[in-house]
Amino acid sequence: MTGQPATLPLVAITHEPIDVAALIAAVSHARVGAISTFLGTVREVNDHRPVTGIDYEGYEPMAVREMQGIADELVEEWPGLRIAMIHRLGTLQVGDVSVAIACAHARRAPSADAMRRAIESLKARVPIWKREHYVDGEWTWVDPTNSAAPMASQS
Amino acid sequence: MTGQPATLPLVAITHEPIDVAALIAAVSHARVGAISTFLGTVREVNDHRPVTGIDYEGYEPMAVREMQGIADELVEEWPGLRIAMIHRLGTLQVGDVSVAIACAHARRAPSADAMRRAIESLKARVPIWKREHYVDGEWTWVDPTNSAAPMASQS
Amino acid sequence: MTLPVLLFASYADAFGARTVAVPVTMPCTVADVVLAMRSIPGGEKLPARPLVAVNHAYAKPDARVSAGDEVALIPPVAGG
Amino acid sequence: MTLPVLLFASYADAFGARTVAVPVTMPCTVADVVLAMRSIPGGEKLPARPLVAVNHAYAKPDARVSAGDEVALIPPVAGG
Repeated sequence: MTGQPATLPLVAITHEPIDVAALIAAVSHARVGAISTFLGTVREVNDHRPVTGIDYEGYEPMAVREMQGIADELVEEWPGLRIAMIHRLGTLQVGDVSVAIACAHARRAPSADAMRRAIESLKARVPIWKREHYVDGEWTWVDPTNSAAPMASQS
Repeated sequence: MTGQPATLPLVAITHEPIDVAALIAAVSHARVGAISTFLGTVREVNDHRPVTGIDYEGYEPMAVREMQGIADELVEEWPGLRIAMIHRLGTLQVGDVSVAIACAHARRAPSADAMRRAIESLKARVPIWKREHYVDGEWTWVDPTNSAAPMASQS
Repeated sequence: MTLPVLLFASYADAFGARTVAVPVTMPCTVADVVLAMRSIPGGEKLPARPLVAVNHAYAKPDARVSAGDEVALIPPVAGG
Repeated sequence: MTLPVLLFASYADAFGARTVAVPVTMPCTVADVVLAMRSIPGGEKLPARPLVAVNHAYAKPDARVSAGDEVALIPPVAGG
């Protein structure tokens, strides 16, 4: 932050609930005609198992660096793109927002395409992990590369 | 509304500022893992002409019916989709939100794809029109089918 | 009889009215309504095939129009 | 010397620690670090080619590791 309402790209890791309205406000601008926003939320069921909550863990300095890299790549592809992305860590409950991405542009196609690319890139390379807790007391570190047989699981 | 917080699909025309947070809340649910939101905002420049404001006019009962039709088609294509779409009419200033669409689903691809389809369909067939007012006092009914030479223009 | 046809945006400007009374013989088609509107002052500004809605739904040129139907001309839409 | 390597999530569980001291001869490569870790209790649970970060950036197996570098093993990511 340098005195303006928000320095963009805005990337952040937080341990508090995400303020979606503030994220949208950060990318809003008189030159913007479209704002596409993605919110990831904790579901009550994953892979048919009832989930009671999720612990998100991150390698914070690297996560911020990767998110910044993603944002820079998107701005390079779509000049004028205004992007904000924030990921929450810690223990989240069902319904909580874990990640929020807002992409604003003069036109809707770049806004929507950048938003989609941002969440796909974040899921592919930002060093964040989640441990799902189930109703039966078991928990698993989610491994998207091997969803049929989680790598680590214990009761 | 039938006693629940929101009956979905939620489609509406409003003459007041759009409450984006309420729209997102309407589609939120414990079974939802992804919420994609699109906001259309009034830009200060369109086709290189400085814009001072926009009057949105709609054929309201038909606009609601078309929006309902779009929502129903999207739910049919992506079962479980939770969708809310609202368009504002009246005189808007630069930066104001003219349309908001929120699409929630268990998974992010249907959420994002439905959001994109919703705004494209809305722009293609919902009977709403906009008259742009320019700095020089002129105004034009925007005609997306003929953006190089607007059909009606007068000072 | 005359059929009231709703007008919006640039079409309302063209006819200088939000509704125009169109002389038609019932029953008729959407195409008949549009044709009759071309003889009304402002009708010369209509495009070759303007969109028409009957009872809040887009209707094809050969769609039937009956007394009591709500008919509207739909200029190129520009929502969003 | 020993190089401290940061661990997270399932890898931290495998080694029972958030950091493990890995015996290596400097200078070495990322692959050397991973190989040395396989001899440490818990190392047998590592996949064939675990991702490694050096100074907060993904690094290839042949990337050089120097004293003072921040090295971390990166389990399959699952953000979002």
